[in-house]
Amino acid sequence: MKLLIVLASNPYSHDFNTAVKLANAGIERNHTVFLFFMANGVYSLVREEIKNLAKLGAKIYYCAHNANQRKIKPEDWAESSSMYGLSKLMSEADKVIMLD
Amino acid sequence: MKLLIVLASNPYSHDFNTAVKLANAGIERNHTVFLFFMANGVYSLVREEIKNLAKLGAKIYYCAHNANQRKIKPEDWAESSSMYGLSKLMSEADKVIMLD
Amino acid sequence: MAKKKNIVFILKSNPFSWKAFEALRQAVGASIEHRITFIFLKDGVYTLTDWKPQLIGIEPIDKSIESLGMMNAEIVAEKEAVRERGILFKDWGVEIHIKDKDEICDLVKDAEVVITW
Amino acid sequence: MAKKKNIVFILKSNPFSWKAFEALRQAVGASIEHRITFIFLKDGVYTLTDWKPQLIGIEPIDKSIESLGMMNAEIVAEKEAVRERGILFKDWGVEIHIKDKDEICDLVKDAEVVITW
Amino acid sequence: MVNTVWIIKRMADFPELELLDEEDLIILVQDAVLRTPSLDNWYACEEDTIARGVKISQDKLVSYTDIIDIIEKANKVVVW
Amino acid sequence: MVNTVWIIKRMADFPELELLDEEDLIILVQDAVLRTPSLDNWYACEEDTIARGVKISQDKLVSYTDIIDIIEKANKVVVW
Repeated sequence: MKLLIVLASNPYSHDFNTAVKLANAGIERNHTVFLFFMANGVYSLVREEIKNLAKLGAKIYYCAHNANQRKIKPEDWAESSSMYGLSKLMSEADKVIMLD
Repeated sequence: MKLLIVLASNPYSHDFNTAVKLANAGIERNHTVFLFFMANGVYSLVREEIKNLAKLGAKIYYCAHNANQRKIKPEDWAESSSMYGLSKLMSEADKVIMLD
Repeated sequence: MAKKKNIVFILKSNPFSWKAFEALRQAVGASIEHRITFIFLKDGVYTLTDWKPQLIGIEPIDKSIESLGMMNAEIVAEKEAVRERGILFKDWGVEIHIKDKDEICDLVKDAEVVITW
Repeated sequence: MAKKKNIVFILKSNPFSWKAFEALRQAVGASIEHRITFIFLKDGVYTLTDWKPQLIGIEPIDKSIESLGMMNAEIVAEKEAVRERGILFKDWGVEIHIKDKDEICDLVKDAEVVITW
Repeated sequence: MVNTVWIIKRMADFPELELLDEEDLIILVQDAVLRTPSLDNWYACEEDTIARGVKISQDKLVSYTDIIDIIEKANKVVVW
Repeated sequence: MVNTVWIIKRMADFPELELLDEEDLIILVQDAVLRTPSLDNWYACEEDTIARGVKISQDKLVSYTDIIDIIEKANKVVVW
Protein backbone atom coordinates (compact mmCIF):
# COMPACT_ATOMS: atom_id res chain seq x y z
CA MET A 1 0.00 0.00 0.00
CA LYS A 2 0.92 3.64 -0.18
CA LEU A 3 1.09 4.98 3.35
CA LEU A 4 1.16 8.70 4.10
CA ILE A 5 2.28 9.80 7.57
CA VAL A 6 1.86 13.49 8.39
CA LEU A 7 3.78 14.79 11.41
CA ALA A 8 2.90 18.18 12.90
CA SER A 9 4.52 17.60 16.32
CA ASN A 10 8.07 18.45 17.27
CA PRO A 11 10.75 15.72 17.22
CA TYR A 12 10.91 15.46 21.03
CA SER A 13 7.37 14.12 21.22
CA HIS A 14 5.49 10.85 21.40
CA ASP A 15 4.26 11.50 17.87
CA PHE A 16 7.77 11.68 16.46
CA ASN A 17 8.57 8.27 17.93
CA THR A 18 5.31 6.80 16.63
CA ALA A 19 5.87 8.30 13.16
CA VAL A 20 9.42 6.97 12.88
CA LYS A 21 8.54 3.47 14.11
CA LEU A 22 5.48 3.17 11.84
CA ALA A 23 7.44 4.45 8.85
CA ASN A 24 10.22 1.91 9.45
CA ALA A 25 7.68 -0.90 9.83
CA GLY A 26 5.97 0.20 6.62
CA ILE A 27 9.27 0.03 4.74
CA GLU A 28 10.03 -3.36 6.30
CA ARG A 29 6.76 -4.58 4.82
CA ASN A 30 7.70 -3.15 1.41
CA HIS A 31 5.03 -0.48 1.37
CA THR A 32 5.54 2.92 -0.21
CA VAL A 33 5.97 5.37 2.66
CA PHE A 34 5.47 9.13 2.31
CA LEU A 35 6.41 11.27 5.31
CA PHE A 36 5.11 14.83 5.31
CA PHE A 37 6.40 17.32 7.90
CA MET A 38 4.47 20.46 8.76
CA ALA A 39 4.15 22.93 11.66
CA ASN A 40 6.54 21.92 14.49
CA GLY A 41 7.08 18.67 12.62
CA VAL A 42 9.56 20.44 10.31
CA TYR A 43 12.03 20.51 13.20
CA SER A 44 12.37 16.76 12.53
CA LEU A 45 14.21 17.46 9.28
CA VAL A 46 17.52 17.71 11.12
CA ARG A 47 17.09 14.35 12.85
CA GLU A 48 19.14 11.29 11.89
CA GLU A 49 16.11 9.01 12.17
CA ILE A 50 14.46 10.82 9.27
CA LYS A 51 17.61 10.88 7.15
CA ASN A 52 17.83 7.11 7.68
CA LEU A 53 14.23 6.67 6.59
CA ALA A 54 15.04 8.62 3.42
CA LYS A 55 17.98 6.28 2.79
CA LEU A 56 15.71 3.28 3.25
CA GLY A 57 13.40 4.63 0.56
CA ALA A 58 10.79 6.68 2.38
CA LYS A 59 9.83 9.82 0.48
CA ILE A 60 10.23 12.89 2.66
CA TYR A 61 8.25 16.09 2.06
CA TYR A 62 7.85 19.24 4.09
CA CYS A 63 5.78 22.39 4.10
CA ALA A 64 8.18 25.08 2.84
CA HIS A 65 6.16 27.81 4.53
CA ASN A 66 6.55 26.19 7.96
CA ALA A 67 10.25 25.49 7.37
CA ASN A 68 10.94 29.11 6.38
CA GLN A 69 8.97 30.35 9.37
CA ARG A 70 11.19 28.22 11.65
CA LYS A 71 14.38 29.03 9.71
CA ILE A 72 15.00 25.35 8.94
CA LYS A 73 17.12 24.55 5.88
CA PRO A 74 16.42 20.92 4.95
CA GLU A 75 18.92 18.77 3.10
CA ASP A 76 18.47 17.39 -0.41
CA TRP A 77 16.77 14.18 0.63
CA ALA A 78 13.71 16.18 1.71
CA GLU A 79 11.43 17.66 -0.92
CA SER A 80 9.95 21.13 -0.55
CA SER A 81 6.18 21.05 -0.75
CA SER A 82 3.04 22.84 0.39
CA MET A 83 -0.47 22.20 1.67
CA TYR A 84 -1.47 21.70 -1.96
CA GLY A 85 1.32 19.16 -2.35
CA LEU A 86 0.00 17.40 0.74
CA SER A 87 -3.43 17.32 -0.87
CA LYS A 88 -1.93 15.51 -3.89
CA LEU A 89 -0.32 12.96 -1.57
CA MET A 90 -3.70 12.40 0.07
CA SER A 91 -5.06 11.56 -3.38
CA GLU A 92 -2.32 9.06 -3.98
CA ALA A 93 -2.14 7.42 -0.54
CA ASP A 94 -4.19 4.37 0.40
CA LYS A 95 -3.98 5.26 4.09
CA VAL A 96 -3.25 8.52 5.87
CA ILE A 97 -1.96 8.74 9.45
CA MET A 98 -2.11 12.22 10.94
CA LEU A 99 0.07 12.80 14.00
CA ASP A 100 -0.05 16.12 15.82
CA MET B 1 14.04 42.92 41.02
CA LYS B 2 16.01 40.34 39.11
CA LEU B 3 13.54 38.15 37.25
CA LEU B 4 14.55 34.83 35.70
CA ILE B 5 12.23 33.27 33.12
CA VAL B 6 13.06 29.73 31.99
CA LEU B 7 11.37 28.54 28.79
CA ALA B 8 11.42 24.83 27.90
CA SER B 9 8.47 24.94 25.46
CA ASN B 10 8.71 25.50 21.72
CA PRO B 11 8.06 28.98 20.30
CA TYR B 12 4.65 28.03 18.88
CA SER B 13 3.18 27.51 22.33
CA HIS B 14 1.21 29.35 24.99
CA ASP B 15 4.35 29.39 27.13
CA PHE B 16 6.35 31.27 24.50
CA ASN B 17 3.71 33.99 24.39
CA THR B 18 3.56 34.19 28.19
CA ALA B 19 7.37 34.31 28.46
CA VAL B 20 7.71 37.09 25.88
CA LYS B 21 4.92 39.23 27.35
CA LEU B 22 6.16 38.85 30.94
CA ALA B 23 9.73 39.63 29.88
CA ASN B 24 8.61 42.78 28.07
CA ALA B 25 6.54 43.87 31.06
CA GLY B 26 9.51 43.24 33.36
CA ILE B 27 11.73 45.46 31.21
CA GLU B 28 8.99 48.12 31.08
CA ARG B 29 9.10 48.18 34.88
CA ASN B 30 12.92 48.50 34.80
CA HIS B 31 13.60 45.09 36.28
CA THR B 32 16.61 43.00 35.31
CA VAL B 33 15.27 40.23 33.10
CA PHE B 34 17.14 36.97 32.45
CA LEU B 35 15.66 34.62 29.85
CA PHE B 36 16.98 31.08 29.82
CA PHE B 37 16.08 28.74 26.95
CA MET B 38 16.35 24.97 27.29
CA ALA B 39 14.85 21.82 25.71
CA ASN B 40 12.40 22.82 22.93
CA GLY B 41 12.69 26.38 24.19
CA VAL B 42 15.97 26.76 22.29
CA TYR B 43 13.96 26.86 19.05
CA SER B 44 12.95 30.36 20.24
CA LEU B 45 16.45 31.65 19.57
CA VAL B 46 15.60 32.33 15.92
CA ARG B 47 12.51 34.38 16.77
CA GLU B 48 12.41 38.16 16.34
CA GLU B 49 10.55 38.61 19.64
CA ILE B 50 13.58 37.30 21.52
CA LYS B 51 16.06 39.35 19.52
CA ASN B 52 13.96 42.41 20.36
CA LEU B 53 14.02 41.53 24.04
CA ALA B 54 17.82 41.29 23.84
CA LYS B 55 17.90 44.77 22.26
CA LEU B 56 15.72 46.10 25.07
CA GLY B 57 18.22 44.83 27.61
CA ALA B 58 17.02 41.36 28.55
CA LYS B 59 19.89 38.95 29.06
CA ILE B 60 19.44 35.85 26.92
CA TYR B 61 20.99 32.49 27.83
CA TYR B 62 20.54 29.02 26.42
CA CYS B 63 21.54 25.47 27.19
CA ALA B 64 24.31 24.71 24.69
CA HIS B 65 23.64 20.98 24.94
CA ASN B 66 20.00 21.40 23.89
CA ALA B 67 20.93 23.83 21.11
CA ASN B 68 23.54 21.43 19.66
CA GLN B 69 21.10 18.56 19.90
CA ARG B 70 18.58 20.57 17.84
CA LYS B 71 21.25 21.96 15.49
CA ILE B 72 20.42 25.54 16.43
CA LYS B 73 23.16 28.14 15.96
CA PRO B 74 22.21 31.15 18.08
CA GLU B 75 23.34 34.69 17.26
CA ASP B 76 25.72 36.78 19.37
CA TRP B 77 23.06 38.37 21.52
CA ALA B 78 22.40 34.97 23.14
CA GLU B 79 24.92 33.57 25.61
CA SER B 80 25.84 29.90 25.63
CA SER B 81 25.24 28.35 29.03
CA SER B 82 24.44 25.08 30.79
CA MET B 83 22.36 23.64 33.61
CA TYR B 84 25.12 24.80 35.94
CA GLY B 85 24.85 28.29 34.46
CA LEU B 86 21.11 28.15 35.09
CA SER B 87 21.83 27.21 38.70
CA LYS B 88 23.96 30.38 39.06
CA LEU B 89 21.11 32.47 37.66
CA MET B 90 18.77 30.89 40.21
CA SER B 91 21.14 32.12 42.92
CA GLU B 92 21.09 35.61 41.55
CA ALA B 93 17.40 35.95 40.69
CA ASP B 94 14.81 37.27 43.14
CA LYS B 95 12.03 35.41 41.33
CA VAL B 96 12.07 32.43 38.99
CA ILE B 97 9.29 31.67 36.50
CA MET B 98 9.50 28.21 34.96
CA LEU B 99 7.51 27.71 31.75
CA ASP B 100 7.37 24.29 30.11
CA MET C 1 -5.06 11.91 -12.55
CA ALA C 2 -5.59 12.95 -8.96
CA LYS C 3 -8.36 11.08 -7.23
CA LYS C 4 -11.02 13.23 -5.60
CA LYS C 5 -11.68 11.99 -2.09
CA ASN C 6 -14.16 12.61 0.66
CA ILE C 7 -11.95 14.00 3.46
CA VAL C 8 -13.13 14.83 6.96
CA PHE C 9 -11.04 17.12 9.18
CA ILE C 10 -11.72 17.09 12.91
CA LEU C 11 -10.48 19.72 15.35
CA LYS C 12 -11.22 18.60 18.90
CA SER C 13 -9.01 20.89 20.96
CA ASN C 14 -9.51 24.60 21.52
CA PRO C 15 -8.06 26.93 18.88
CA PHE C 16 -5.91 29.02 21.22
CA SER C 17 -2.73 27.42 19.95
CA TRP C 18 -1.39 26.98 16.42
CA LYS C 19 -3.33 23.75 15.90
CA ALA C 20 -6.50 25.36 14.57
CA PHE C 21 -4.53 27.59 12.23
CA GLU C 22 -2.53 24.68 10.78
CA ALA C 23 -5.53 22.35 10.57
CA LEU C 24 -7.51 24.97 8.63
CA ARG C 25 -4.59 25.72 6.35
CA GLN C 26 -4.30 22.02 5.62
CA ALA C 27 -8.02 21.78 4.86
CA VAL C 28 -7.84 24.76 2.50
CA GLY C 29 -4.98 23.12 0.62
CA ALA C 30 -7.00 19.93 0.30
CA SER C 31 -10.22 21.69 -0.72
CA ILE C 32 -8.98 22.39 -4.25
CA GLU C 33 -9.24 18.79 -5.31
CA HIS C 34 -11.15 16.99 -2.57
CA ARG C 35 -14.58 17.16 -1.00
CA ILE C 36 -13.95 18.60 2.47
CA THR C 37 -15.95 18.46 5.68
CA PHE C 38 -14.43 20.34 8.60
CA ILE C 39 -15.84 19.30 11.96
CA PHE C 40 -15.33 21.30 15.16
CA LEU C 41 -15.70 18.88 18.07
CA LYS C 42 -15.56 19.42 21.84
CA ASP C 43 -13.36 22.45 22.69
CA GLY C 44 -12.77 22.84 18.96
CA VAL C 45 -16.07 24.76 18.74
CA TYR C 46 -14.34 27.75 20.37
CA THR C 47 -12.66 28.26 16.98
CA LEU C 48 -15.91 29.71 15.63
CA THR C 49 -16.38 32.25 18.45
CA ASP C 50 -15.12 35.83 18.33
CA TRP C 51 -11.60 35.31 19.67
CA LYS C 52 -8.41 37.29 18.97
CA PRO C 53 -5.49 35.11 17.85
CA GLN C 54 -3.14 38.05 17.29
CA LEU C 55 -3.24 38.87 21.04
CA ILE C 56 -1.55 35.56 21.79
CA GLY C 57 0.85 35.59 18.86
CA ILE C 58 -1.16 33.40 16.48
CA GLU C 59 -2.07 34.25 12.90
CA PRO C 60 -5.76 34.98 12.21
CA ILE C 61 -7.88 32.20 10.72
CA ASP C 62 -10.48 34.36 8.94
CA LYS C 63 -9.00 33.90 5.47
CA SER C 64 -8.82 30.13 5.88
CA ILE C 65 -12.47 29.87 6.92
CA GLU C 66 -13.46 32.19 4.09
CA SER C 67 -11.53 30.03 1.62
CA LEU C 68 -13.20 26.88 2.90
CA GLY C 69 -16.55 28.58 2.32
CA MET C 70 -15.61 29.52 -1.25
CA MET C 71 -14.47 25.97 -1.97
CA ASN C 72 -17.86 24.66 -0.77
CA ALA C 73 -16.37 22.79 2.15
CA GLU C 74 -18.98 21.85 4.72
CA ILE C 75 -18.29 23.42 8.11
CA VAL C 76 -19.80 21.53 11.03
CA ALA C 77 -19.94 22.31 14.76
CA GLU C 78 -20.89 19.70 17.36
CA LYS C 79 -24.31 20.55 18.78
CA GLU C 80 -23.63 19.14 22.26
CA ALA C 81 -20.27 20.94 22.54
CA VAL C 82 -21.81 24.27 21.54
CA ARG C 83 -24.67 23.87 24.01
CA GLU C 84 -22.49 22.77 26.95
CA ARG C 85 -20.18 25.75 26.52
CA GLY C 86 -23.01 28.25 25.95
CA ILE C 87 -21.00 29.99 23.25
CA LEU C 88 -21.98 32.33 20.41
CA PHE C 89 -20.46 32.18 16.95
CA LYS C 90 -18.93 35.12 15.16
CA ASP C 91 -20.26 35.83 11.67
CA TRP C 92 -17.59 34.23 9.50
CA GLY C 93 -19.48 34.80 6.26
CA VAL C 94 -19.90 31.04 5.78
CA GLU C 95 -22.65 28.67 6.72
CA ILE C 96 -22.01 26.64 9.88
CA HIS C 97 -23.93 23.40 10.19
CA ILE C 98 -24.76 22.47 13.77
CA LYS C 99 -24.94 18.68 13.93
CA ASP C 100 -25.38 16.24 16.78
CA LYS C 101 -23.02 13.41 17.59
CA ASP C 102 -24.98 10.84 15.59
CA GLU C 103 -24.83 12.95 12.44
CA ILE C 104 -21.12 13.60 12.96
CA CYS C 105 -20.63 9.87 13.44
CA ASP C 106 -22.15 9.27 10.01
CA LEU C 107 -19.89 11.90 8.42
CA VAL C 108 -16.82 10.16 9.88
CA LYS C 109 -18.06 6.76 8.72
CA ASP C 110 -18.61 8.00 5.17
CA ALA C 111 -15.17 9.63 4.93
CA GLU C 112 -12.38 8.07 2.88
CA VAL C 113 -9.72 9.98 4.82
CA VAL C 114 -10.04 11.35 8.36
CA ILE C 115 -7.56 13.94 9.59
CA THR C 116 -7.75 14.66 13.32
CA TRP C 117 -6.20 17.58 15.17
CA MET D 1 29.33 34.77 46.11
CA ALA D 2 26.55 32.52 44.94
CA LYS D 3 23.64 32.29 47.33
CA LYS D 4 22.65 28.78 48.36
CA LYS D 5 18.90 28.39 48.09
CA ASN D 6 16.31 25.87 49.06
CA ILE D 7 14.92 24.78 45.67
CA VAL D 8 12.00 22.43 45.15
CA PHE D 9 11.50 20.72 41.79
CA ILE D 10 8.09 19.22 41.05
CA LEU D 11 7.36 16.79 38.24
CA LYS D 12 3.62 16.24 37.96
CA SER D 13 3.26 14.65 34.54
CA ASN D 14 4.32 11.15 33.57
CA PRO D 15 7.97 10.72 32.49
CA PHE D 16 7.25 9.18 29.09
CA SER D 17 8.26 12.34 27.28
CA TRP D 18 11.42 14.46 27.54
CA LYS D 19 10.06 16.45 30.48
CA ALA D 20 11.33 14.11 33.20
CA PHE D 21 14.74 13.90 31.59
CA GLU D 22 15.09 17.68 31.30
CA ALA D 23 13.68 18.36 34.77
CA LEU D 24 16.14 15.92 36.35
CA ARG D 25 19.04 17.35 34.37
CA GLN D 26 18.08 20.81 35.60
CA ALA D 27 17.91 19.59 39.19
CA VAL D 28 21.34 17.94 38.92
CA GLY D 29 22.79 21.22 37.61
CA ALA D 30 21.27 23.08 40.54
CA SER D 31 22.32 20.50 43.15
CA ILE D 32 25.96 21.62 43.11
CA GLU D 33 25.24 24.86 44.89
CA HIS D 34 21.68 24.61 46.16
CA ARG D 35 19.71 22.42 48.53
CA ILE D 36 17.45 20.38 46.28
CA THR D 37 14.20 18.55 46.92
CA PHE D 38 12.78 16.71 43.90
CA ILE D 39 9.09 15.86 44.27
CA PHE D 40 7.28 13.38 42.02
CA LEU D 41 3.60 14.28 42.10
CA LYS D 42 0.57 12.68 40.43
CA ASP D 43 1.60 10.85 37.21
CA GLY D 44 5.15 12.01 37.91
CA VAL D 45 5.55 9.01 40.24
CA TYR D 46 5.79 6.75 37.17
CA THR D 47 9.31 8.17 36.78
CA LEU D 48 10.49 5.96 39.62
CA THR D 49 9.07 2.72 38.18
CA ASP D 50 11.02 0.34 35.95
CA TRP D 51 10.31 1.91 32.56
CA LYS D 52 12.41 1.89 29.38
CA PRO D 53 13.01 5.38 27.96
CA GLN D 54 15.25 4.15 25.14
CA LEU D 55 12.32 2.20 23.61
CA ILE D 56 10.53 5.48 22.95
CA GLY D 57 13.54 7.49 21.89
CA ILE D 58 14.26 9.18 25.21
CA GLU D 59 17.59 9.23 27.03
CA PRO D 60 17.82 7.22 30.27
CA ILE D 61 17.46 9.07 33.55
CA ASP D 62 19.48 6.68 35.76
CA LYS D 63 22.58 8.85 35.88
CA SER D 64 20.60 11.94 36.81
CA ILE D 65 18.86 10.19 39.69
CA GLU D 66 22.18 8.74 40.83
CA SER D 67 23.75 12.22 40.73
CA LEU D 68 20.90 13.67 42.77
CA GLY D 69 21.52 10.95 45.34
CA MET D 70 25.24 11.74 45.48
CA MET D 71 24.50 15.44 45.92
CA ASN D 72 22.22 14.63 48.86
CA ALA D 73 19.13 15.90 47.13
CA GLU D 74 15.94 14.69 48.80
CA ILE D 75 13.82 12.59 46.45
CA VAL D 76 10.14 12.53 47.33
CA ALA D 77 7.18 10.62 45.87
CA GLU D 78 3.57 11.52 46.62
CA LYS D 79 2.04 8.83 48.80
CA GLU D 80 -1.50 9.18 47.42
CA ALA D 81 -0.28 9.09 43.81
CA VAL D 82 1.76 5.94 44.42
CA ARG D 83 -1.14 4.20 46.14
CA GLU D 84 -3.77 5.15 43.54
CA ARG D 85 -1.62 3.83 40.71
CA GLY D 86 -0.56 0.68 42.58
CA ILE D 87 2.99 0.98 41.23
CA LEU D 88 6.30 -0.48 42.34
CA PHE D 89 9.56 1.44 42.31
CA LYS D 90 12.72 0.26 40.65
CA ASP D 91 15.83 0.20 42.84
CA TRP D 92 17.52 3.45 41.82
CA GLY D 93 20.25 3.17 44.45
CA VAL D 94 18.94 6.26 46.21
CA GLU D 95 16.52 6.72 49.07
CA ILE D 96 12.99 7.66 48.02
CA HIS D 97 10.89 9.40 50.65
CA ILE D 98 7.19 8.66 50.39
CA LYS D 99 5.33 11.68 51.72
CA ASP D 100 1.67 12.59 51.88
CA LYS D 101 0.17 15.76 50.45
CA ASP D 102 0.39 17.67 53.73
CA GLU D 103 4.09 16.99 54.03
CA ILE D 104 4.65 17.93 50.38
CA CYS D 105 2.69 21.09 51.00
CA ASP D 106 5.12 22.04 53.76
CA LEU D 107 8.11 21.38 51.49
CA VAL D 108 6.65 23.71 48.86
CA LYS D 109 5.91 26.38 51.47
CA ASP D 110 9.46 26.26 52.82
CA ALA D 111 11.06 26.51 49.37
CA GLU D 112 12.69 29.71 48.16
CA VAL D 113 12.37 28.69 44.52
CA VAL D 114 9.83 26.24 43.09
CA ILE D 115 10.39 24.79 39.63
CA THR D 116 7.41 22.89 38.22
CA TRP D 117 7.40 20.54 35.26
CA MET E 1 -12.56 -7.27 7.63
CA VAL E 2 -11.69 -4.30 9.79
CA ASN E 3 -13.63 -1.19 8.90
CA THR E 4 -11.77 1.59 10.71
CA VAL E 5 -8.60 1.26 12.77
CA TRP E 6 -8.61 3.78 15.60
CA ILE E 7 -5.10 4.65 16.76
CA ILE E 8 -5.68 6.03 20.24
CA LYS E 9 -3.00 8.20 21.80
CA ARG E 10 -4.71 9.19 25.06
CA MET E 11 -7.64 7.16 26.34
CA ALA E 12 -9.10 10.14 28.18
CA ASP E 13 -9.55 11.77 24.79
CA PHE E 14 -11.69 8.96 23.42
CA PRO E 15 -15.04 8.77 25.17
CA GLU E 16 -16.80 8.98 21.80
CA LEU E 17 -17.70 5.31 21.76
CA GLU E 18 -20.63 6.08 19.49
CA LEU E 19 -18.05 6.59 16.75
CA LEU E 20 -17.06 2.92 17.05
CA ASP E 21 -18.47 0.38 14.63
CA GLU E 22 -18.68 -3.34 15.34
CA GLU E 23 -16.02 -4.11 12.74
CA ASP E 24 -13.73 -1.37 14.03
CA LEU E 25 -10.50 -2.04 15.86
CA ILE E 26 -8.67 0.03 18.46
CA ILE E 27 -4.89 0.19 18.75
CA LEU E 28 -3.55 1.87 21.86
CA VAL E 29 -0.28 3.71 21.41
CA GLN E 30 1.75 6.20 23.49
CA ASP E 31 0.19 7.03 26.90
CA ALA E 32 -3.10 5.34 25.96
CA VAL E 33 -1.52 2.01 27.00
CA LEU E 34 -1.60 3.21 30.63
CA ARG E 35 -5.33 2.49 30.89
CA THR E 36 -6.90 -0.32 28.89
CA PRO E 37 -10.50 0.04 27.71
CA SER E 38 -13.49 -2.01 28.86
CA LEU E 39 -14.09 -3.27 25.33
CA ASP E 40 -12.81 -6.34 23.52
CA ASN E 41 -11.69 -5.13 20.12
CA TRP E 42 -8.40 -3.53 21.08
CA TYR E 43 -4.67 -4.15 20.92
CA ALA E 44 -1.80 -2.20 22.44
CA CYS E 45 1.50 -1.22 20.84
CA GLU E 46 4.02 -3.61 22.42
CA GLU E 47 6.98 -1.20 22.48
CA ASP E 48 4.94 1.63 24.01
CA THR E 49 3.61 -0.81 26.62
CA ILE E 50 7.02 -2.20 27.62
CA ALA E 51 8.52 1.30 27.58
CA ARG E 52 6.02 2.36 30.24
CA GLY E 53 6.47 -0.74 32.39
CA VAL E 54 2.77 -1.57 32.04
CA LYS E 55 1.50 -5.14 32.31
CA ILE E 56 -0.79 -6.12 29.44
CA SER E 57 -1.35 -9.77 28.48
CA GLN E 58 0.81 -10.86 25.56
CA ASP E 59 -2.12 -11.73 23.25
CA LYS E 60 -3.17 -8.07 23.37
CA LEU E 61 0.23 -6.73 22.27
CA VAL E 62 1.11 -5.88 18.66
CA SER E 63 4.41 -4.92 17.06
CA TYR E 64 4.76 -1.99 14.69
CA THR E 65 4.74 -4.35 11.70
CA ASP E 66 1.55 -5.93 13.07
CA ILE E 67 0.05 -2.44 13.23
CA ILE E 68 1.07 -1.81 9.62
CA ASP E 69 -0.55 -5.12 8.57
CA ILE E 70 -3.76 -4.20 10.39
CA ILE E 71 -3.79 -0.75 8.77
CA GLU E 72 -3.23 -2.29 5.34
CA LYS E 73 -6.25 -4.55 5.66
CA ALA E 74 -8.56 -1.92 7.14
CA ASN E 75 -10.73 0.47 5.20
CA LYS E 76 -9.25 3.53 6.85
CA VAL E 77 -7.25 4.69 9.82
CA VAL E 78 -8.16 7.42 12.28
CA VAL E 79 -5.79 8.76 14.92
CA TRP E 80 -7.42 10.00 18.11
CA MET F 1 1.70 40.89 51.65
CA VAL F 2 1.30 38.11 49.12
CA ASN F 3 3.07 34.94 50.12
CA THR F 4 3.10 32.85 46.95
CA VAL F 5 1.77 33.88 43.52
CA TRP F 6 0.42 30.85 41.71
CA ILE F 7 0.46 31.31 37.94
CA ILE F 8 -2.08 28.77 36.74
CA LYS F 9 -1.96 27.64 33.12
CA ARG F 10 -4.72 25.01 33.14
CA MET F 11 -7.31 24.99 35.89
CA ALA F 12 -7.88 21.25 35.55
CA ASP F 13 -4.27 20.80 36.61
CA PHE F 14 -4.74 22.62 39.90
CA PRO F 15 -6.98 20.72 42.26
CA GLU F 16 -4.30 20.86 44.95
CA LEU F 17 -6.08 23.51 46.96
CA GLU F 18 -4.31 22.32 50.08
CA LEU F 19 -1.20 23.93 48.62
CA LEU F 20 -2.89 27.34 48.85
CA ASP F 21 -2.17 29.60 51.77
CA GLU F 22 -4.49 32.38 52.93
CA GLU F 23 -2.07 35.06 51.80
CA ASP F 24 -1.51 33.38 48.43
CA LEU F 25 -2.79 34.78 45.16
CA ILE F 26 -3.78 33.02 41.95
CA ILE F 27 -3.22 34.48 38.49
CA LEU F 28 -4.94 32.66 35.65
CA VAL F 29 -3.08 32.72 32.34
CA GLN F 30 -3.40 30.88 29.03
CA ASP F 31 -6.32 28.39 28.89
CA ALA F 32 -6.88 28.63 32.65
CA VAL F 33 -8.97 31.77 31.98
CA LEU F 34 -11.63 29.56 30.35
CA ARG F 35 -12.91 28.43 33.76
CA THR F 36 -12.71 30.72 36.76
CA PRO F 37 -12.22 29.21 40.23
CA SER F 38 -14.70 29.20 43.09
CA LEU F 39 -12.30 31.13 45.30
CA ASP F 40 -11.84 34.86 45.83
CA ASN F 41 -8.11 35.44 45.69
CA TRP F 42 -7.59 35.26 41.93
CA TYR F 43 -7.01 37.49 38.93
CA ALA F 44 -6.91 36.65 35.23
CA CYS F 45 -4.43 37.82 32.60
CA GLU F 46 -6.37 40.42 30.62
CA GLU F 47 -4.79 39.70 27.22
CA ASP F 48 -5.26 35.95 27.53
CA THR F 49 -8.89 36.54 28.54
CA ILE F 50 -9.71 38.89 25.67
CA ALA F 51 -7.85 36.65 23.22
CA ARG F 52 -10.19 33.78 24.12
CA GLY F 53 -13.36 35.87 23.94
CA VAL F 54 -14.13 35.03 27.58
CA LYS F 55 -16.20 37.37 29.76
CA ILE F 56 -14.59 38.09 33.11
CA SER F 57 -15.46 41.20 35.15
CA GLN F 58 -12.97 44.04 34.66
CA ASP F 59 -11.91 44.19 38.33
CA LYS F 60 -10.59 40.63 38.01
CA LEU F 61 -8.37 41.38 35.00
CA VAL F 62 -4.68 42.25 35.26
CA SER F 63 -2.20 43.42 32.63
CA TYR F 64 1.25 41.90 32.23
CA THR F 65 2.80 44.85 34.09
CA ASP F 66 0.27 44.30 36.90
CA ILE F 67 1.40 40.67 37.01
CA ILE F 68 5.03 41.75 37.23
CA ASP F 69 4.17 44.14 40.09
CA ILE F 70 2.36 41.34 41.94
CA ILE F 71 5.31 38.99 41.43
CA GLU F 72 7.74 41.64 42.67
CA LYS F 73 5.84 42.09 45.94
CA ALA F 74 5.27 38.36 46.57
CA ASN F 75 7.59 36.03 48.40
CA LYS F 76 7.83 33.62 45.50
CA VAL F 77 6.12 32.57 42.31
CA VAL F 78 5.03 29.07 41.32
CA VAL F 79 3.78 28.17 37.86
CA TRP F 80 1.23 25.36 37.74
